[in-house]
Amino acid sequence: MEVIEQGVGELFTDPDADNARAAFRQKSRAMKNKVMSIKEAVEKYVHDGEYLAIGGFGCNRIPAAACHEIVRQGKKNMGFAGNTSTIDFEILCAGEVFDRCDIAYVIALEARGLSPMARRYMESGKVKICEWTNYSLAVRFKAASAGVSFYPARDMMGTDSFKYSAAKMIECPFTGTNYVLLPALYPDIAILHVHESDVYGNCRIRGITMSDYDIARASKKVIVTCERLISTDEIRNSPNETIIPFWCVDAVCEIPYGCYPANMAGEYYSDELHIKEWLRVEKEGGKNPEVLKKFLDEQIFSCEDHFEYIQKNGGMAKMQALRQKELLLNGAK
Amino acid sequence: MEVIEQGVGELFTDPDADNARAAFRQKSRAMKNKVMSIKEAVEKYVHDGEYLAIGGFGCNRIPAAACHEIVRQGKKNMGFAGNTSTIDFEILCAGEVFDRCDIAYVIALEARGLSPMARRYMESGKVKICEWTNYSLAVRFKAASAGVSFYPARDMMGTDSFKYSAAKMIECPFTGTNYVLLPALYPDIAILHVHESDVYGNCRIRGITMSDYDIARASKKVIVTCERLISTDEIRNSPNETIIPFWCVDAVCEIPYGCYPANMAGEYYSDELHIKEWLRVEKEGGKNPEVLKKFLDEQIFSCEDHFEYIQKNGGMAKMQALRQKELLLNGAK
Amino acid sequence: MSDYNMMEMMICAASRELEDGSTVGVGTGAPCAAAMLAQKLHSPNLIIIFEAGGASPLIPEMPISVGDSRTTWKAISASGMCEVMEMGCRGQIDYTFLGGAELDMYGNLNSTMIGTDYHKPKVRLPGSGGANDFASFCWRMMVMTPQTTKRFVEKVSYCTTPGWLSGGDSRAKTGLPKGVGPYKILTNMAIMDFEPESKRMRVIALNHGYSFRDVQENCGFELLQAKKLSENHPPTKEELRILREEIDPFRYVIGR
Amino acid sequence: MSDYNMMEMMICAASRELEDGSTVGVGTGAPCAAAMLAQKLHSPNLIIIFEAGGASPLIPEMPISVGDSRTTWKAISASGMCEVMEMGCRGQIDYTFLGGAELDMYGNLNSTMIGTDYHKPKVRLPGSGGANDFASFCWRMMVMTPQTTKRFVEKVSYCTTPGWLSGGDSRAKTGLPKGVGPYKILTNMAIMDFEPESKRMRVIALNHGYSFRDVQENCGFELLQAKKLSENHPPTKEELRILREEIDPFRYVIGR
Repeated sequence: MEVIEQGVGELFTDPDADNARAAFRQKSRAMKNKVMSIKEAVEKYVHDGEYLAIGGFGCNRIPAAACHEIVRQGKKNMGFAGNTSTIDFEILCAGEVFDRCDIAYVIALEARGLSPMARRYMESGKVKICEWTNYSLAVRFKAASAGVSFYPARDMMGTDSFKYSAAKMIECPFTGTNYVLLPALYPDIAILHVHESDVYGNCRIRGITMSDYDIARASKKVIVTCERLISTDEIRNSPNETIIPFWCVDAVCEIPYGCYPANMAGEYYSDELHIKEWLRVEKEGGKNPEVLKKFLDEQIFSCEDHFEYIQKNGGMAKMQALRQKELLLNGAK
Repeated sequence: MEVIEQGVGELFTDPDADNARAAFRQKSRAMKNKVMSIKEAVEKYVHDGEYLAIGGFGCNRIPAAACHEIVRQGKKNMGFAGNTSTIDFEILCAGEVFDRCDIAYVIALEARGLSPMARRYMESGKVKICEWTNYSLAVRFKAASAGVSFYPARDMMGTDSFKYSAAKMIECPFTGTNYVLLPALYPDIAILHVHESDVYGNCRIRGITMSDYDIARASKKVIVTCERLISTDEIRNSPNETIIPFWCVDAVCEIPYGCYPANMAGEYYSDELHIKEWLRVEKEGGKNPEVLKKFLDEQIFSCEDHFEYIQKNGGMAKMQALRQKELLLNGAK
Repeated sequence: MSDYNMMEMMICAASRELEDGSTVGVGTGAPCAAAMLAQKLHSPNLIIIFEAGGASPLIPEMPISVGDSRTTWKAISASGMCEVMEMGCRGQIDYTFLGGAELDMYGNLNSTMIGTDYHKPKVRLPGSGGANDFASFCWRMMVMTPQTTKRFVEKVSYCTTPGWLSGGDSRAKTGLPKGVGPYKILTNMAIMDFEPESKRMRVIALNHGYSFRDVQENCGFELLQAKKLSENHPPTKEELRILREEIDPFRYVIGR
Repeated sequence: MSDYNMMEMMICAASRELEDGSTVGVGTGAPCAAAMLAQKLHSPNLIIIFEAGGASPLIPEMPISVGDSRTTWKAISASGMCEVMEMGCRGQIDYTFLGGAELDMYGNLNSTMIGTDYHKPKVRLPGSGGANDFASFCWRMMVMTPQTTKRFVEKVSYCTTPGWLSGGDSRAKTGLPKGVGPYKILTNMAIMDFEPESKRMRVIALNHGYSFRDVQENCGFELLQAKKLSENHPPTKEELRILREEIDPFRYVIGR
């Protein structure tokens, strides 16, 4: 198959579908209770050097508690999929968890501005990068979810986004039109935060689904963190709502407010003051690293778990206020 | 792009994505009331010679009322996607509506046996055919839904199913593995039966979704028939349930029991006695065409609408019994 | 004279192949009955998958259609053709049961047409449906079929669904997923697998009351024979009771 | 001295481009404010699309993130990245607003890095996000940006997002969807389109109080000039009232 043009970027994962099939063949389909603590789940399923994917959309429905735990456990040399990774990216940079990154959108927190800490890390030369776009990275997961080694798309052509990617351009044999072929991305491990899951890992999501459907299917191991556990009867009473079936999931962790300080649709809004405080300290950390170190020790490293982190930042009263804000209740601002 | 091998089958539709884009650009996105009778919808949007796709799965959630109306209006020379098309296929054959057909699964009614009428029509030489499989035809819709001209897949290779298709085999430039490329299928007109829709065409489905998500997006015109209209407030209160958004839909027809005599998940079971009667008469029709003609006149051509058809086959009492059977109530058998 | 029929024998034999915690893609009829029987007997966590979108339902009664609402009754997930087939293409479906009007010594199946000219078929059949897809994706494909020379033919009129194609490494060369292919053929007379090198059909077990010769006489091609032929025990009382009373009380399938 | 600021001017000018019944893919900030203003003024049925999955919400207040729950509030549909981008790739999204650290005379945008060596950037920026995708798929791409020589450059350090590439028919040759490209550039000083043949940026309207010379002096490349330059009228009282009171009361965007 003649390749007209190809990007110079490095492919950090193996797109071969048969190799992925061999791994999925071994993945247990047994309907067994997979509930464990996030500490246990990260110890068991997140390994140095592996390739990690995170669900949600950076400031929305991210597994923040899991990201903190990964940093606490000092995981290193991982590959990472930066498919609009913002607050999650910021946390992982605090631990310098990854040394190679597929980039669609990173470093900035959207309208909130850039994360100085993440920017310093990405400019440090410690991280190998490959460029993509939000859709092309999403398509790479979609291709893996479909069990193939590539999918075609119509973006990226003619730009440096293509030049610095690992995509290839070919001509469609049916129409003669040029297409970009995107290599399937099969992560070693994915962590997704969802609204509800049963003990086996059958999950439901509200609001944006982003790429979670595909990431859950594309990844060789999957850790799900959920706002709340629900009964399997509830799942079976409404099977159209199951966005992730249990045979894709390896671990289930119930973590109320597990997405804090980010926004969880229908549950709680993002804690903008806390997010702003992080950015302020990160900026100061540029001149005075001790200040940042102390802050991260307090916010991440010294915390036993996510509840302690929340307690340090306003506890239940804060959660109540963020819920009121999310639901536009009681004139919340 | 080097093609290693290709099928000899004829491509009945244009897979070019830019040509499809030109049509979709013209498609109105206006949020306007699209409710009309199925008679009006078929007159307005189903034209001789066009390519037709039908939702559901042959014996489940099919737009039966719409198929009857197409036959009553004597539509001819259409192209048709036989993606497990059974009772719907049988009805369309009664009107000899199409003269070319992409085949994944047709003629038979699954466990119920073959439709003699459909078989005679397919053996008559009046219909040009191209072979596919359930998944490859579904992928052709999926590719069109994604706005591209092809998608890769790993089925069909090495068989006559490939030889008599219009697929092409190429080598993946990332892995060196052979893949089948399936040409996108953009129907001119699609008709889908759903559980609920608002007046603008925002739809909800329960039970199997089959390929309806993709067909609704891939088709240049879309007629939705629904069991019941619901308010747009209901749609907006649960946006994750919207499987088809209004900008994909051209006409909305409220037709309670619109899937009868087939099975509508959660609403009513299939009328197996009536289905068996059709097959019996079709068989007899082989020797005695008049019997079949008379039967079809009574069941289809002489009916004003779907209510009259239902009235002739047991009316409300039958619908009540089929609902009890569907929900396993009152010891229904 | 036996107290069970050929369909019951095949269903029971098939159900014994399905271990707990595995996944199986089935159609309606005998395969569904075999999967349901396995669930009730020895594989409570067998995951039954239907191609139209029903995944792991608590099947209340035999579905008539692969898209039947019985296939999503209390299901874990209700989705569509692509989601189910892609679960298979990712390598997450272990078994599937398929059928056909004809099969050859390499387990290739025909469900498209009978005749010598594709364009003028003696009989036009439904086509692949999901058979070609399941056979391409699911690790172990099995067939339940009566043992007759009409079905077991030297050459299929049309290869709808891939078995081992022309044998040897011919399938491996196509690009179809690696390590996938026909696993066992279950008939009223015997159980057959495929000889690892040639990929030719081989009798490995005989059903009660049948000899290798019976099987060969009812097969249109030369069968291989395992060094040691085991006897496939008849349906147990328990198997028959569950099958007749709980799974198919109206004998839709076992009555055929 | 005017009673409105540059951001208000750009938002009002942008909102006037969005006709009723059309679809627009937006991010947060100014583009979202412009779309909301259009809805409240002249395009009640404008369909606002957010790439993370929010489609046609009844936005209760300015979202901070493109995936913000405000983007699915009372929405028509809540889905994901692929569904939204594929709506665009099918040709069903009419407009999009994008931005960047740099843009050139062909409307190519840079949001990836500043510097001469990609591997040793002076400044590393976030990357494409959905910008490259929306610019590839949505029929008419627009940019809202302050008119400065720092942003309007002869050559972008990195072409993240396709404009008319190197002009002429260079974009048409790539394989990107046909008939798609930069439509208008809206700044605090002027409105620019692209000359049909060369695809070079061309001033077509001046905002109140600015001359072509002002625009050229704040642009790093030579601008073309339409035969007749119209004046782009200032924000109306009604536009400003809705923008300030209903859309952005806390001046998150218009206060910048």
